[in-house]
Amino acid sequence: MELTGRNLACERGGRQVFAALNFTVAAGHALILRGPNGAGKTSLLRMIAGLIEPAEGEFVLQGGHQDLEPGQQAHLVAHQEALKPALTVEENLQFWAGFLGGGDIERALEALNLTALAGFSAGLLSAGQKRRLALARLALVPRAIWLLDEPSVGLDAASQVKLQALVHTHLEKGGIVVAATHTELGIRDAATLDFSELAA
Amino acid sequence: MQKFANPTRFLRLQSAIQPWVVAATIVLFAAGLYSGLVMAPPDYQQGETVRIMFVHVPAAWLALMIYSIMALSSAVAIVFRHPLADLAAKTAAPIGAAFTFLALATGSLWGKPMWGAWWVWDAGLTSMFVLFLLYLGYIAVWQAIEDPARGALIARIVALVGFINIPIIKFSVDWWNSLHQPASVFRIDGPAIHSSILIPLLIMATAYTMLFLALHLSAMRAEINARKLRQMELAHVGSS
Amino acid sequence: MKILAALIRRDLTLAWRQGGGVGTAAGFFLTVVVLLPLGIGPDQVLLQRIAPGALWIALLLSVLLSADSIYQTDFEDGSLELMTMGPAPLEMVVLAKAFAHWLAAGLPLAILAPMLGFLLNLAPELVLPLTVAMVIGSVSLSLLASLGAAVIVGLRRGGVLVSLLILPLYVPVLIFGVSASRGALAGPDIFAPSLLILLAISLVALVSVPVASAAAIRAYLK
Amino acid sequence: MSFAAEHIGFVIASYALSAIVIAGLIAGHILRAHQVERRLKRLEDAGAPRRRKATEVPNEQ
Repeated sequence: MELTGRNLACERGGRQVFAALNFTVAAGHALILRGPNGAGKTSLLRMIAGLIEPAEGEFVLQGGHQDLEPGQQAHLVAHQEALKPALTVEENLQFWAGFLGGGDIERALEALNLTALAGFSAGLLSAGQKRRLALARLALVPRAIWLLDEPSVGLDAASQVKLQALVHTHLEKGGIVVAATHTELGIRDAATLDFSELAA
Repeated sequence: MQKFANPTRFLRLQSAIQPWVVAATIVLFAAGLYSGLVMAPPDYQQGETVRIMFVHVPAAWLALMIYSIMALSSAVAIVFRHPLADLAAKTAAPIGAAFTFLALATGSLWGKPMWGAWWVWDAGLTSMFVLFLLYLGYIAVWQAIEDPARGALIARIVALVGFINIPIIKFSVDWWNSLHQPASVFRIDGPAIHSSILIPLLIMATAYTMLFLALHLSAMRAEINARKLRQMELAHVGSS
Repeated sequence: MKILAALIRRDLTLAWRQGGGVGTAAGFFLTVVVLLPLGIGPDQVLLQRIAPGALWIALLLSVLLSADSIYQTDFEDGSLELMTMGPAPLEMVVLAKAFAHWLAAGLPLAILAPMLGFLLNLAPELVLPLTVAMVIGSVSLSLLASLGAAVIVGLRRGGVLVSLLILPLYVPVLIFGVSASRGALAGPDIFAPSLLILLAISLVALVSVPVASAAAIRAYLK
Repeated sequence: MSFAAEHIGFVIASYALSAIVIAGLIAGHILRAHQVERRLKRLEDAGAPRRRKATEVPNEQ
């Protein structure tokens, strides 16, 4: 399974964010996106997720489900946590499990050490805990491609360890991770794509 | 943060007087119903239907009284920053809305034999209807705002603005009513009420007030516990 | 299908817990009903003549009002984005959300309205036809309202715009809804066709609204 | 009060309706009070930090 981006260009609000961008990520590998804010890291992630159409260029996905778009086989964890404060932690995960076609709630809760909070309403959670709940979606439903937009923001040390463990098991199982991050996610031999070099 | 000045003092006071209030309510209701239904003579004009007054008028008085209490406690909350005052207003609203609904329903039942229609837009009932909407609006404000502290600030303003508008609405509805209907046959205060009717009415009114007191005090205790619960949940979540 | 069921169940739980949605719409409906006699006068005969039309107008305004939050919260907290990445096509997601809104707000209002008809001295024999017409009509009212919600989801002050966009689309529903509500009085040659046309409008909305809403939402997600 | 009087049905209806609404209010309040107290007790039994040191987290990693 390999995800390739050929000659990608992105325009947002009439401004060209980046152009002639190429990358390849093979199964079991991670791609770290570096660069200043507004360089287009988030836009690339949203482009892979299928939310934005590239102005030019295209994605090629070898392996994986041929009839599904890359976005349909990907998890996106962005700044917004997609949580409903009125629902409890467990109910939020139950919804996503049901909506994304089945998933193991206990495993997801355990993966981010949220079991103790299962019965509490998500509105009571702190920012870090909400971030962990959003990341728990990764462990909930197995999907090949993980698109992470600064996942470690707001996480305490213990949770960062949990996140790294999660990412490692995903890579060992042949998954792909594309992450925009300023902090070190501790992923061994990850390729890097620096947006500051791409003078658009 | 919503600190509680002295909920314990209030809770102690509440548990002390609650049994007495409940006892008084029961006694007053018994006396009121007995005097109203058995002793009071039927009206020479309306016959037995005049007895509806004993459930309609107290409900109407209470509807107005409770909104005034909500406005008063909102004012206290603003001036003295007393968090319990916000709770008093919040817990009183549903009770007030229920009594307003009762006033409307019994008013309609009382009007039907006389006017032949289930509902007539007469002065009293129309202003009562608008008051009902003020209650719904106030309750909706608490539901719409998740953060209790911010909800309290907005609810105070809504209660006071509503309260200031009650006389204005009453006046304009009365004027509107006199415009379309010469003299409404049915007046709540009506001609000088004979004492045999007045006594049961006053007993029933006091019974309703005591009932409100009993409900309101217990509702406040539940609300204080609910706030405590929310804080403990926050603390529990925060520590794990 | 199970996927959409999860979404519908979640939306209904949220509507039930927050309670605000339906409650405010019902309150709004009552307000419109009370404003009429205050404006027009308490004359029973006059009120009776306008009752079906007035109840329909109050209903469609309330449904429209209660719909602007269908996508708003999901758009703001990022759920909408993830839903487009889910296995179910966005068109079906939109249909599920509109259905959830119909169950939570559209239908209850359509049942509540005739029951409040007595406030406007509605003729008792009109209550049943009015209910039938309103239940059928409420399907397209909810669908069109959800389209309006989708069209303004990214805008901050979309409220007025949505009324301007959607109320004109309510005209056919209003016309045939009111004529159907005349029921027996209007005679069989008007009652049945009006109902059928009302049903046809709902079916057309059932097909066209999801496609249009999905397109609108995708535009905002770009 | 004579039950044979005209329109007696309305009197009975208004008293019945009042009784129902008041009973509903009372029941609602008792229900809510119990529900809150039950959840409060359940939280206290589950070892809310109030009695224990806040740092002692229920399940140590």
